Amino acid sequence: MSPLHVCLALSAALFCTGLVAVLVRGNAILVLLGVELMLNAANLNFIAFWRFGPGGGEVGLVFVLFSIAVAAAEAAVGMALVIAVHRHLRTIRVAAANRLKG
Amino acid sequence: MILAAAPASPADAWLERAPVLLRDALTGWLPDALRPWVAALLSIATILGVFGLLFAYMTLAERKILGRIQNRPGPNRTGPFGLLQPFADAIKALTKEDIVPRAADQVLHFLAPVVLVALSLIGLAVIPFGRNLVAVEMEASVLYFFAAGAATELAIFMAGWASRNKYSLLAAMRALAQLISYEVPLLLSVVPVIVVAGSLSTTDIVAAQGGWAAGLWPHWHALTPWGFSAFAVFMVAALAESNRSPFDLPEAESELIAGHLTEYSGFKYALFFMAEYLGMAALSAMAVTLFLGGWQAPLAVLEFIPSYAWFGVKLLLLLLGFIWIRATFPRLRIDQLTRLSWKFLVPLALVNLINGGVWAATADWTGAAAVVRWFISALGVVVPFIFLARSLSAGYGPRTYRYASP
Amino acid sequence: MTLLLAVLALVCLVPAVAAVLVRNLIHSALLFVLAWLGLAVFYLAVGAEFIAFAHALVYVGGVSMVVLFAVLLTRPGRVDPLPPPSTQRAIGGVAAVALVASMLGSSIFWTRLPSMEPIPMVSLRRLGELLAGPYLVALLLVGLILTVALIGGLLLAAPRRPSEGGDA
Amino acid sequence: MMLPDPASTGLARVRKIEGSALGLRTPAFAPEEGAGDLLEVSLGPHHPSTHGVFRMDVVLDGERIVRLKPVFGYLHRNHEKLGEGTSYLGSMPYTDRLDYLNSMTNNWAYAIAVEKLAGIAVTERAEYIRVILAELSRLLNHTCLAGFLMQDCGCSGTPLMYAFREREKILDLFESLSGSRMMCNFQRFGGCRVDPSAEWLAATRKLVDGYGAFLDEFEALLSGNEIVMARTQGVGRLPAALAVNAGVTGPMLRASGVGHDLRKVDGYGVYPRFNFRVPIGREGDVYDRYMVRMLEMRESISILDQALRGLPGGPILDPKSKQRGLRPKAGEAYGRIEGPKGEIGFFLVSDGTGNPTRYRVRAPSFVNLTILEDLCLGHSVADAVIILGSIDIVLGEVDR
Repeated sequence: MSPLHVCLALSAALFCTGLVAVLVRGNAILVLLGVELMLNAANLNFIAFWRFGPGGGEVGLVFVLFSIAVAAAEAAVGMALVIAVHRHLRTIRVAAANRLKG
Repeated sequence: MILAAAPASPADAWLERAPVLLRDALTGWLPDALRPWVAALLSIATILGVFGLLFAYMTLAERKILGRIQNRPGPNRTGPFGLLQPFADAIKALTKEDIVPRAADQVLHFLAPVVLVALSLIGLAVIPFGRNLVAVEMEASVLYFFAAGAATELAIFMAGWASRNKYSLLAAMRALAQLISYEVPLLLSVVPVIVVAGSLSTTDIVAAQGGWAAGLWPHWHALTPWGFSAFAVFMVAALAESNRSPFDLPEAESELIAGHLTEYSGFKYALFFMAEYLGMAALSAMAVTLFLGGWQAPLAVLEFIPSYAWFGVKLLLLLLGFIWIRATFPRLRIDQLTRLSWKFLVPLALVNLINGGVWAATADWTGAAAVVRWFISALGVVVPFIFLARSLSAGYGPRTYRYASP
Repeated sequence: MTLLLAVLALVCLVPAVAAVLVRNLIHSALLFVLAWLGLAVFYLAVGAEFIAFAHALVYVGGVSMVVLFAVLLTRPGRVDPLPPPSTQRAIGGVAAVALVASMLGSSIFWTRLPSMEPIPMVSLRRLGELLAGPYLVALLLVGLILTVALIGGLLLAAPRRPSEGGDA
Repeated sequence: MMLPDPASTGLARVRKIEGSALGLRTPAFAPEEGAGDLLEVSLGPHHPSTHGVFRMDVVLDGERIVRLKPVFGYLHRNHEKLGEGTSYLGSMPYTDRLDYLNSMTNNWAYAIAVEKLAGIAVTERAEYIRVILAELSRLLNHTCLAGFLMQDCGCSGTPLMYAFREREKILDLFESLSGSRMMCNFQRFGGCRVDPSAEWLAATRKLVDGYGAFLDEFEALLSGNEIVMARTQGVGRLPAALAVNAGVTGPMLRASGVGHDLRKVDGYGVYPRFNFRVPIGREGDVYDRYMVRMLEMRESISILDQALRGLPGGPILDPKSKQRGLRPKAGEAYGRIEGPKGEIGFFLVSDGTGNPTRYRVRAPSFVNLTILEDLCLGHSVADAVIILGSIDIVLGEVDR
């Protein structure tokens, strides 16, 4: 095993954990956190290949920066949505919010 | 001892190099492989010792100064002038019973004070306390500092939530709102410094503030218009970040008893106090580094005083300011607190960002142009300040009173 | 190096898995914070210093607060009142196992990439030049997205009564 | 989250607020159907800002108060029943314990009631001394209140300590005159107990002359302070109509713009001889209540100045008056004065025996406290604390 393999394995495991959170937990907040975790896994891959990969310059690094920024935006909007949905439907179960009209 | 001749450069003075010499003397006999590790341990021990003692005597100084301001003597019974009071307090805190509510979240209730102290401490690693006196040198040390400090209110939230006390829960909510609001201006106020100094490293930023204009006016950032504005925003946000009066809403003695501290006693309570003072000291040290020239002397003739002494003096002055403010101001309400941040500090810091950028872009202006540069920068501070302050205090003001007709 | 990274990977993975499994939402959110902190340390060990600090600042200082705020505002109770239906749980479990197996397998055993020497570190200055040079448009776009997201979040979460000052 | 399901605890009922007892509550603050979950907090009986053992059962939506129930009685001491079993003079020291900051004015109101009941005249010198002590008491009360209010606003002790420094001076005067700092037991039927010496009068003169400077300092530090104004202006508005209907008296009523002052209305004692004004507020908020008290202190200083200058000689007790074994003929009397907190009155019914058959106290703190919920609704916890502070209560008087 090389450092690259460790990174990739961790990334894969994190991605799966996130996916399980999204699929299994019906709670909107946990679903959002699962998505964040999947994004982190992707970031980790970028960094792994930047550092230990065949050498693609610094693009990976820059991409991760943008990814973090977008993830922050996603979290802010997502949580605002959760609060809005909760105020409207009195629940944060994802399955309950399946109508376009409240 | 009389020195035969003044050293060529202040950096070579014996006192200046004393800490480094001492470290070398202590580690010199060790094998090469061990030396950096022992040196690192030594610097950690020094920081812990110095700031631990600073914490102890800050509590005493705070009580003494508050006492003086309020026409009373303050603690004066333990030791001469009450100088042993901090140790008496420590013994008392250590021997007190540690009470944990049965309904509390046991793990989080225990972890909160520990996490808080740890987070308040690790930021100190990147502060240059003097010439060549920085524990960890890294490229992005300013970023590291704020990343380390970002989670302190998280620990306060943990304490408040884990206590399962309604006052504590309200405190936890307030702590979160306060953090979300004040992290932004705190970071924004630092950005122009980074732009002007062109570096994220604390050592470089201090070095950029060296020297004097006309031999008298230090090149400290706080002594430029944009820098002063950033310094003010930073200090206000730092007050809020360290939960000090007038922003001590999570604690709010007159409203929430002690907020997140309500269910803490004994040593854990002391840890919270320690974290508060350490956090205050860390943020003040950062302010000194970013705005007040770090360890630089204010005048060239005063350079014979070692750099770490200058750093200490500046740090103590800022801490004194914290105490003075606490003795003077009433507390804000939570909506006023968030409004102050979003409607005043954040816009001010954003405008200041441009101001700092212009300053950096005009770095080569000299002579009369330098005066123009100063004037532009000052305008960029005063005009937004007036507009924002007017909108902030709209609706409030002194009133005139009538008298009932007989 | 590999050993260190493996240990750090565990430090980061264990809280993440625990976070998905525990029922207490606040614990879950705090465990996520721990996982993010672990990831930041992992980045640091890999050599991406700037990314590590930015990650810690954004996730531990920003996202975690928003999440905790959402948890408190929606007051779901001490324990998640929404246990997933058993069928969903079973499907999720099977999917998880399958995914873990396939992804771990593919990443570790079939990675044919040559394991090279780590490339030299990128200096912060170089990163800054990249951001201000070739990626300037992207940087500005990200700034725009963040601003729009912030305003959108405020509008979404703001109470419909316009009288109360925003406190979130 | 801290709350069990609202429906199971009966808190669900809270969402629909019934009209207040006075029927004047504005419905604007009734929470909308299905607003956020509510949190019930019991502020007190041991809380730093309840000014004694007093409890507010508060229901919060976030930090907004949607319901508030004042709960008192923790300090109930059977005061009125005791008064019915005690001789007329025997009740005098008990009145000290009502509003324990202002025993002088409590004594005076009680003395007036008994004097009316038994038809006792008061000597002129005693009337002047009573005015002097009542106005000193007003200074003491308002100074303390300003200090406490600032403490409730979150000052860490400094204004309170400044206020207490001045309070000590007045208490020292009381002590050297009556022998006790707070429980003075000073007034007697037809006059007062001790004749103030020339030294005492000189000391009082000195205090009165220096008090304006203290007020200037205090006001310079606080009245124009940005945070103080932001915290207190517009908070806890009391409309004049509600104030009048609820029977609110004293500085609270005047802050709402009603110029009702018993010193002018009744003109009891020798007050008509003095020249003073009655400051009134416009908004009726916490800031107005604070400022009206500050302005009242200036008027008190002016009254004190006039009274000290015009103090006549003569006896301090009517020689025909009787203290012990007083048996007024059957009848009833109500004596009231403008106490520092509002109208303090004593209602006495005599059946010709040595004790009153009915002894009733009209305590300003108690009456003023009844509108607490109306003032607090829609404000935050932090506001409730300073609204309570601005009402100026003393639990000894509320609970009796």
